[in-house]
Amino acid sequence: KGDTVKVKLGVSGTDHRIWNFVADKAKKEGIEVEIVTFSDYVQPNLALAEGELDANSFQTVSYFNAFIKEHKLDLVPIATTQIAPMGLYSEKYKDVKEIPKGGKIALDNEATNMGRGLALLQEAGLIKLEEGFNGIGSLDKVVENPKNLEFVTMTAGHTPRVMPDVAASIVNNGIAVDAGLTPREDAIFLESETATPYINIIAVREEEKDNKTLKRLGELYQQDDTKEFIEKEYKGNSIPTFVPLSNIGW
Amino acid sequence: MLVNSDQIIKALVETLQMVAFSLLFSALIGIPLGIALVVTRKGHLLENPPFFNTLNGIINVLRSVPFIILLVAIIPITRFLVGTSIGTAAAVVPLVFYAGPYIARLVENSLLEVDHGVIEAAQAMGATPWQIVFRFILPEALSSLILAFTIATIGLIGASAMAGAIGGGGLGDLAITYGYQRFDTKTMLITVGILVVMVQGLQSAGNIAAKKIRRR
Amino acid sequence: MLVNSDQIIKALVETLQMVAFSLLFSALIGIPLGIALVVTRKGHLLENPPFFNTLNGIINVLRSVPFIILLVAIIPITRFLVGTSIGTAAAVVPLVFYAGPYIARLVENSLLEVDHGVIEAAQAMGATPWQIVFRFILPEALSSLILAFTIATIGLIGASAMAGAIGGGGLGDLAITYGYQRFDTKTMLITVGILVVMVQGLQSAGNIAAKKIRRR
Amino acid sequence: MIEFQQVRKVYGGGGTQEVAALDGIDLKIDTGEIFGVIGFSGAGKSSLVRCVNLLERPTSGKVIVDGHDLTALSAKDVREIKRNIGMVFQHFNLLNSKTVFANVAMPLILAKTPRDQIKNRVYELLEFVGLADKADSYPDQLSGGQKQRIGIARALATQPSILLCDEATSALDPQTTSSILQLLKKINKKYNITILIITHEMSVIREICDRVAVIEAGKIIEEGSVFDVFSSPKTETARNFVSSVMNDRLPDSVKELIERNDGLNKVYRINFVGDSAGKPLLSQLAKKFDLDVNVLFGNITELQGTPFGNLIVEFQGSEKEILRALNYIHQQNVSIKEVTAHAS
Amino acid sequence: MIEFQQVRKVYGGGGTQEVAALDGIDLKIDTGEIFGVIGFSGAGKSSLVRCVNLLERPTSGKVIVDGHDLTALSAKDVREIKRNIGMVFQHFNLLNSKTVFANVAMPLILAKTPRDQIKNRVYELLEFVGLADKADSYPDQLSGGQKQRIGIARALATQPSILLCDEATSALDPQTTSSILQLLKKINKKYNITILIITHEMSVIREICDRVAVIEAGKIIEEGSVFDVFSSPKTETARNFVSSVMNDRLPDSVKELIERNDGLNKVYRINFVGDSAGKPLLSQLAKKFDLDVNVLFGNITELQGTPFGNLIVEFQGSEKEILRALNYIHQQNVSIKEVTAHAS
Ligand SMILES: Nc1ncnc2c1ncn2[C@@H]1O[C@H](COP(=O)(O)OP(=O)(O)OP(=O)(O)O)[C@@H](O)[C@H]1O
Ligand SMILES: Nc1ncnc2c1ncn2[C@@H]1O[C@H](COP(=O)(O)OP(=O)(O)OP(=O)(O)O)[C@@H](O)[C@H]1O
Ligand SMILES: [Mg+2]
Ligand SMILES: [Mg+2]
Repeated sequence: KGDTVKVKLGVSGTDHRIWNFVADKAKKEGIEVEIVTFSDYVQPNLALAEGELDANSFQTVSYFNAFIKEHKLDLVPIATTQIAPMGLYSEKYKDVKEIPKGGKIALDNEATNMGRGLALLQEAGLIKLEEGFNGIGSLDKVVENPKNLEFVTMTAGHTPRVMPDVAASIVNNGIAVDAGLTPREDAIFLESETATPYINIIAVREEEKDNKTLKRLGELYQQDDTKEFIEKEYKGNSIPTFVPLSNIGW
Repeated sequence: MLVNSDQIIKALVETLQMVAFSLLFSALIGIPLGIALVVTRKGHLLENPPFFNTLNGIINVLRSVPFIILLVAIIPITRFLVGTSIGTAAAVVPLVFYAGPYIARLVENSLLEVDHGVIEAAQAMGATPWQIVFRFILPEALSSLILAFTIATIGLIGASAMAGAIGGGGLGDLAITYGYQRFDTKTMLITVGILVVMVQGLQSAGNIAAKKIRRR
Repeated sequence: MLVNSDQIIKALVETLQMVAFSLLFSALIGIPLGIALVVTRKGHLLENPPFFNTLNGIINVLRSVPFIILLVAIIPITRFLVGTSIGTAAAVVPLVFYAGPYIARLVENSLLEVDHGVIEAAQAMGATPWQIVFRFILPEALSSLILAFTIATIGLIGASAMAGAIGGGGLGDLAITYGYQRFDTKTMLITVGILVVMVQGLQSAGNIAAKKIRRR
Repeated sequence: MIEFQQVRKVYGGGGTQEVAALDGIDLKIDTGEIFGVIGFSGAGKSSLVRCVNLLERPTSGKVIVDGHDLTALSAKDVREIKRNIGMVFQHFNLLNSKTVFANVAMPLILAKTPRDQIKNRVYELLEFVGLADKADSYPDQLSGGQKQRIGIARALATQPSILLCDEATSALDPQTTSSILQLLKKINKKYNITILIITHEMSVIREICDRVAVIEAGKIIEEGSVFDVFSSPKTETARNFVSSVMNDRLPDSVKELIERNDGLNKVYRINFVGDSAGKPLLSQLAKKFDLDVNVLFGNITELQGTPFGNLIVEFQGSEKEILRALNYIHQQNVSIKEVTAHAS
Repeated sequence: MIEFQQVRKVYGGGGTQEVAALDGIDLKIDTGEIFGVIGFSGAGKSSLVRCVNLLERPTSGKVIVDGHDLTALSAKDVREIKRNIGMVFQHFNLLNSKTVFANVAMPLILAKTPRDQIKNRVYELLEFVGLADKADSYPDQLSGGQKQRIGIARALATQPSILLCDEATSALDPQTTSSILQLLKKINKKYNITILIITHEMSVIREICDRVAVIEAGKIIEEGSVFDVFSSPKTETARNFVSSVMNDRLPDSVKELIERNDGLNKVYRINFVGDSAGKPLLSQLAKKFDLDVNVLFGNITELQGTPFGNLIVEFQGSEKEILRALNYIHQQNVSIKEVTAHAS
């Protein structure tokens, strides 16, 4: 048996189920994965760029792209992981069309999630965004708002909690599941499964993109038993999405 | 810069509203609680250990809960009180739950420092506990109370940033969502700058008022 | 429940570490600053308006910045001091930046309440400013200081929950990430319960110590 | 009327040393009386007076004020009674945050007196204690004696029917003291208020008290009319206090004189009480007997309207003549006693 | 040596009313002297003494202590001088958070005295002020006079060469006062320390001071040896203070007597100073002249070793005889003055 290799992996939130599963597999191959939990979406990237992490796995490629461009970070994705479809939920209405004029829509205030939410609303036909929308959300990207909807932004965790106070909430997949919602059944509108910008990735520093250990970690994630694990654990609310990097523009 | 001056002004107004209203209500709650913490403790005016322990405990519980959890835990109350759990008005409720017990503790500490001789003079005059508190203890502690409220208000401004998390808006929220999450340094600097000016003004006013009143 | 007892114990230890270390360092910073705020103000021992105004201003700036922004703004300092910007140790730095100035204000308020006659007695004995502070002002304010530190420590426990944002861990973070973000009520209740017990113990200890020392 | 029945007050206990500040006090102070309490520092005087308005709750025993046993009354009733009791504190206990005016006005405000009446009354009181010009000052801008006078004005504000004075003039010069005592006497006469005066200054007792009690180590060791206690103190402590104002301790020069006694002169202490002071005793001695009378030292004063005093005199003459003279003096019902080197 | 040169101290200003508490004080207190300052409440006594250790910085003028102009010295040098000055505060200013022991030990701790020496010294001092049993008590467990005694013990702890006493015995009974004054006198003699005593009690001045100044409204209106000021006060204020201890104000009974003067008797005040008190004046009058001499009232005491006093006497006899007697008295160099109904 050779020496074990240590890998520091940053994740956000608390859901380590998949990574625990992967880490167990890795351990058998002499890779010890230390999972560092963050409760926000900024630090894991910065920490990775500074070399305090070896990899992170918490973000969509869209967020990733925007983030590294903004911060001029030399990070690259090495594997895709899954996609968690965002949905529009409502306690009051069964259909998007029922949302009344002037209704309030709760939105995650984080930039890419907001962009994703706005894109979802556009897809649902509620609003129209500016030409060439780059996925980075802010309210001035909305060019048409026929129902005169009012957007209320807040932290992601809050969006399901305020459903009694709004016409509809845009809720991240993970949060919706935790809040006891079943995206496939409860959402009045759900993101299409092929929303490539929202495929999640594992990211590493550019100079380590060929690191064998890290690559192996990606491979372990993309194995079939992981896929089965995800499908079983998440009952279809998180969809394993293992596609080549070129599919997501890398 | 991702925000325009209108947004900043709107945020400023929201912050002022949140802080003003939550300060008002938390003072209305915190001052009586602080007074109660003082006068019901052992050996004081209205000694009442069961009451003191209960109150002390409740305040401790409220002070233990992380703000964001408090915020969620009291959503039903917020909804009951303001009809909604989002927006600037709704943010006031958790802020009051946060600052009320906090102010109670600060008030308690200030009032405990009042010279016992003054309270004796009041008792000798046959003053009611009510009169002792309002005519003697509070005026004597006023200078310290003003500084305590300055501290509490600045704490509230900080907390109001977190209240932005539930759609309360405000400068702090602007600083976080734009400055922090979208790396819009300019917005962050401007908003934080405004906050600094507010805090500086507040603290100076507090210092001056306290100095004027402190007869030493 | 999404967490096991090991995680809770780990979080408890992290909270204790964060709070203990940040309390230690913020006291080390806050007490001298609080003393400086008192003795350099106009008409006091070492009157020095430029120094006072500068210090007052710096403290105001630190107190103005929302905690999450402070956390990011000082990352270079954190990295310089602890070698990393994430984890429990790293969380201590922003907590100190948060609590240090806060403690300075509380200390200031307590010290200002010390009877001027005692300071005169010290001056008449030819005590140095240093001796006046340590032999006279601090002992006389001790009871109030203890309550102030109780308030500050409980505030730190609250703030440590936010330190989860930089991977600091701790009970508050567990409560937020599981209880808040993952809707795991049981975990939330347990963690908050532990926090309540901690705060209750702390406050009682503070009350008892302050009462013992307060000679009234 | 104020009555103490077997009042004990014990401080401390529970870890700290127990101090019995009052140890079985029985005392009755009549309505309209000016009653003085003297005693050494730490004797229990303040503890005693503080029991009257329950600032200290007696450890055991009863304090009865105007027929009510205070310790048995409800808090509300006690307050009602306290409204009628003014108190001057040994340490003033003024509100530092309020002006002199507001301090004096406070009891009136508590009693819900109309605003304009308050103003008149406060200025009247300040005028009296000589501090009308300090109405807008704060206590920290006052001298010690000025603070004490504010305390006195405050205690008098509501015209209470009982006044408790704990060393109310200790920080005042003799003239101010005297004018304050005169005022107390006046209001005592006019409104028949009961005044309990704690003091260590016998001159205060002499000037206005009707009766006096001597307290020592928490016990009343002597009690009586001021005249009785001054003219014939029964305890050593009372004697000491009396001599502090009666100036009857022999000065060194007299002691020396006695010590180098050459047999030809003798020194006597003559006590005058009441009428006997009115008689030209000394000159008659000089006329009737062949001796010279020399007044060495002494004091004749007035106590409650009666002349009272003692003189240390030296008789110069033959032993026989002196004896005859002594005989004569005894017949006049005047008390005389030889002073020897070893007695004071 | 302490010297005041044209010292003015003005409080307030800038909005509030200005009060000139000291208004051009010139005063020189020699080394080893016990100097007393008396004056009415609010006269400026505390302000004066507080200038000596710069607790109040003079608005103008100089305070020179042991040759150093305090206002011109650096803070460090001032501290050095203060180490040599003990002060007893009018309001005690004890540390409430420290035991009696620690309060008294404080100046020694500041001076970095070795621990065992501190212990001995503190117990010695506590023993002296009679509070050794209270060493572990806290100030709030003490009576007023006990607090004051702790303040005195503290001031003496480091054996300072200058002692400032601001009403140091105002809360003490006469015996305790007297024993404290005796101690002060003793250490004054033994260590030649300079003592500045602020008081409103003339008995304190009489008992230990060498010289005395009378301050009124911020000005020194009279100054001199205690004997001079007592025997011939020049100002009305000094006279008032002196009479407070000399007991020379006429009581009502004597006033009445004078008022219903029937022409046959006249009332005189005779002042004895020094030797004249030693002569059997009264008995000689009685022998030599056909009149009766009745001592109505008065006081003979001793001031700095010299007998001193005054008597109010009534001469009963014919106008002629009285005139002759007066003549005789004048020849004896004794001052005598008729007392009329309108003079005191
Ligand atoms: N801090 C102050 N501000 C304003 N006026 C003051 C202040 N301190 C003292 N005074 C005034 O100065 C005058 C002299 O005060 P000082 O304390 O020297 O009097 P004192 O002679 O010591 O009187 P007492 O015998 O009553 O203690 C008083 O009229 C007093 O009101
Ligand atoms: N709170 C207390 N705790 C403990 N002992 C106390 C307390 N208050 C007073 N004593 C003690 O009780 C005794 C009587 O105190 P008190 O104050 O009645 O004396 P006093 O006669 O008023 O003396 P003074 O003339 O010095 O004011 C003293 O020995 C004092 O030390
Ligand atoms: Mg007393
Ligand atoms: Mg004074």
